[in-house]
Amino acid sequence: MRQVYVAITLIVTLLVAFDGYVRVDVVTKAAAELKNWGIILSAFALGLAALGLFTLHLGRISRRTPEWPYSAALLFGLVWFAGAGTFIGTTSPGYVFYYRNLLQPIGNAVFSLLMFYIVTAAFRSFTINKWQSATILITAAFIMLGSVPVGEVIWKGIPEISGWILRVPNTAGQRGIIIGSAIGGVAAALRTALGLERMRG
Amino acid sequence: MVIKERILSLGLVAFMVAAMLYGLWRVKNGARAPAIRKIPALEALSEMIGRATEMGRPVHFTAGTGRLVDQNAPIMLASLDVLGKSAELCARYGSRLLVTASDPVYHAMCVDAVKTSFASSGDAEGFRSEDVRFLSDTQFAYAAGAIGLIEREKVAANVVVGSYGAEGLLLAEAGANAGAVQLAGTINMNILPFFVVACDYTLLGEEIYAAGAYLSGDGPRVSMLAAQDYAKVAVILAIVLGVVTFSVGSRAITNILDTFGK
Amino acid sequence: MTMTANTRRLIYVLFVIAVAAPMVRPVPMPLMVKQETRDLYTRIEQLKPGDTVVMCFDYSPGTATDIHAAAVAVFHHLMRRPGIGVIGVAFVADGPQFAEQTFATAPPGKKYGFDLVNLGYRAGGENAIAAFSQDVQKTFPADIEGTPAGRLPLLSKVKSARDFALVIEMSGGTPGPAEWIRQAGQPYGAAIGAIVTTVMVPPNLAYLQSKQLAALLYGLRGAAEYETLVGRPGNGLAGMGSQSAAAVFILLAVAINNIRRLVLRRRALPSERRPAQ
Amino acid sequence: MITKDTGVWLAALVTLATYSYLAKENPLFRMIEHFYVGIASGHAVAMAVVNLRDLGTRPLLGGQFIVVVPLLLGLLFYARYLRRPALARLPLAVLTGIGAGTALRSLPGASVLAQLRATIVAFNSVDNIVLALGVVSVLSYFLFTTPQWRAVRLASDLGKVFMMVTFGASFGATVFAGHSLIVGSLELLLGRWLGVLPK
Repeated sequence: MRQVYVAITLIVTLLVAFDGYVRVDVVTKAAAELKNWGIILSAFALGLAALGLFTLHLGRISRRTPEWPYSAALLFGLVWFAGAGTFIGTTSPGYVFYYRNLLQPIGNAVFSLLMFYIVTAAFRSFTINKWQSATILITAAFIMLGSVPVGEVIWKGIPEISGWILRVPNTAGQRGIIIGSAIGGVAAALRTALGLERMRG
Repeated sequence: MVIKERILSLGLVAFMVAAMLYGLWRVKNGARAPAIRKIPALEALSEMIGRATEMGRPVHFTAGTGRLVDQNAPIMLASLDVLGKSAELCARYGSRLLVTASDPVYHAMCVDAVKTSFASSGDAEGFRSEDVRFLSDTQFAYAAGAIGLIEREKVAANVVVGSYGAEGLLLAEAGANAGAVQLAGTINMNILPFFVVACDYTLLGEEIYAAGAYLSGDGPRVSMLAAQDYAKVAVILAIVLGVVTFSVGSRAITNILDTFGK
Repeated sequence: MTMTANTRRLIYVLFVIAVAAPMVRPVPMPLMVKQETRDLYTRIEQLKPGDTVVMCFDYSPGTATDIHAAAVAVFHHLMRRPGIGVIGVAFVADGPQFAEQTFATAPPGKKYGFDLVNLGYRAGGENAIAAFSQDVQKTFPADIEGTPAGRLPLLSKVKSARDFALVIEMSGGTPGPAEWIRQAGQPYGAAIGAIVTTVMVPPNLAYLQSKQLAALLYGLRGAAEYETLVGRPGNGLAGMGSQSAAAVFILLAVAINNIRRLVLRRRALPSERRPAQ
Repeated sequence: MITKDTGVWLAALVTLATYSYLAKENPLFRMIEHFYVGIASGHAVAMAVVNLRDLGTRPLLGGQFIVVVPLLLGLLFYARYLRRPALARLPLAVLTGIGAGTALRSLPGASVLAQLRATIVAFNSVDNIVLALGVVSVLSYFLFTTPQWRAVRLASDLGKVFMMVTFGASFGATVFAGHSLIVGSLELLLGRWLGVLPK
């Protein structure tokens, strides 16, 4: 059976990949169809992830684990938003009201907790005890001061130096990383297509 | 029929296919896989765990809150190799290993990896399933649990290799607070700089994949790594050649790239 | 070196005060407009009546504050130009909500279906962008409300990414500008301008230098610059004072801590020093 | 003036509940966090349903019978719940094939060759020299199996310096992104809720 899956993956990979390299009508049409299939399958996969969450937390509630009230909150939110969004629509005023006043502010606040850690971490652990830290901190200081108006007020040279760092050495470093990981991505795709990816788990 | 501007791209793919198949063929025929260069962060692992053993305090491993279904899957899988090696060293030195996970599937894989490592080190009895814990699948609930554990158990070595959001900062900070020596690695670019500054040893981005191949000692995986290296060498040579010819006024390389290299 | 919970809380409070103070009492700040920002402005100024622009909303609540202000500023500029159609699309599930919030600010007289359309979201990230770039109507046979494409005249003008006069990708992660470059820029030659979170600026500068990106706005700062260019102050300019205060606060914190460490280290025994790489 | 808008009140209260984590990890925060995970994935489900409506059921009812294939494949993802988990590998095989094909089609050109092309510059200015040296040295750092000659080691050490500068740029940028997130919450709390911000 494994060979069948590998063969399917290989055929799909070749069709989608060759669409970009050759001008053959059949391939183009097939690739266009497959791309749409990909959207449909991704949508199903989203549902699968939510269903996994649903069963996990349902289990916790039925087993009355100590955390069950939290699981209940999660399930309530999941069913509420999935149900309302599906049946009354995600653009209906009712849905938009709760999206804007629940999901949006909590999402923003949860993400911004990160910022507070950076502040305390800056205070506590960012010490210049090795050349790597020193390089990172000095660069970061220029970038930070260079990106805010007050940097220009302190010294005219700051935005210039910060701009140069971003434009030249940073671009070089990022480019090395981009090329390296793109090559890694091509290799990973080839392993998948050829069925060489070791099956784990 | 092949689109003219895309010939070089297709050539690059063909080159990598050839390099991969050649490497696999060689390994299959008994040739030794190429050696992987020293990865300093990994060399430190055994020293870190040895120190923890001497102090009589546990080792903690966390791969963060990455999932196995999205673009984080490769890094999560590679982290398992680092976990396997850590478990092997703990079994050998007789050190206690604590693992915390935030994805149910990943947790099952951690149990498996640790169990296997303990067994292959001849200490199957040393494996304690209650030390490999699934804490929570939500980010901050997981972080709170892991931080509590790091502080309570006074972890002496903290291995933080995987995929992280904000919890990465919290975990590294908790480890530093507990006085642990820390090894960290991730591909998330907004967390990695923090790790370099706050941790003692770091695996930089793609280096984790090399570490995984190195630790697994798996011939085919190493030869895949070699195929990527060939492609990188080709790119380096093209840049060097291009810059040299361009500097003396020849447009040969740039013309080829502009015509065939989209 | 440990930090007590109270010290930590004190720092949080001081930090919030530092960020909030310039919001309550705004301080005018000089603002230099970057070339990367100007590039987007110029490109939009050069659009001709009848051109269609795609605005792609690939951000979610977590990163919205860094992007949304710029989205609104750029949208207003587009609406001011005569005869430009704007198609809103998203490859992140939260995107359509931000598209709605942006389009709700359209000036009176702009007609839905003719001047702007909100297509909604397609799952699958990069693959969905590829599908959209190859065939717009096959990927979106209807808009977000379910109105068939045939009843939206603006959509009849675009078949593939070849027909986009400009793509403005607004992203807080993946998918982002790189995915658009690979799926619309490289194969169909679409011009791509990007508005990204400040975190994503450094990596994307590599694509700007290679001219795969036509323009790049730097998060909230980019919004402030764009608001200056179009002469319509908004949330971007309002946030500039806070940004300066935050930067100074953090740099001072690092400096103070390092000085404190130096003093303490003089007293510490060598054995207490932590190993370094 | 404090607002009378119920929506803003709701948004302000959940924001404060989230920030309560900064004082101490507490049950209210934990409740909010779980609820957030729930509503975020609920929203994703609702959006996914629209995808299935537009690209699946509607075309099917309109007579495009080919979409039966992806719809059935998609349902197989759920085979685990029918005690046939192996069947889920069929749609996964198609989806991974699409992913791999997309990568093979676009990475070599847009992310390798175009970036390579942009690095070919004349060695006539500091900027150009730094750029070319940087790209080559960072790539050398990621050479793992090639012989580590002295030149390669030197290049990879230089690559490490370039990466630290790159990380510094990312780090500086991260501090800002986070900061503007706080601005978002403060605009809500101080502006729309308490009404103390200047208009």
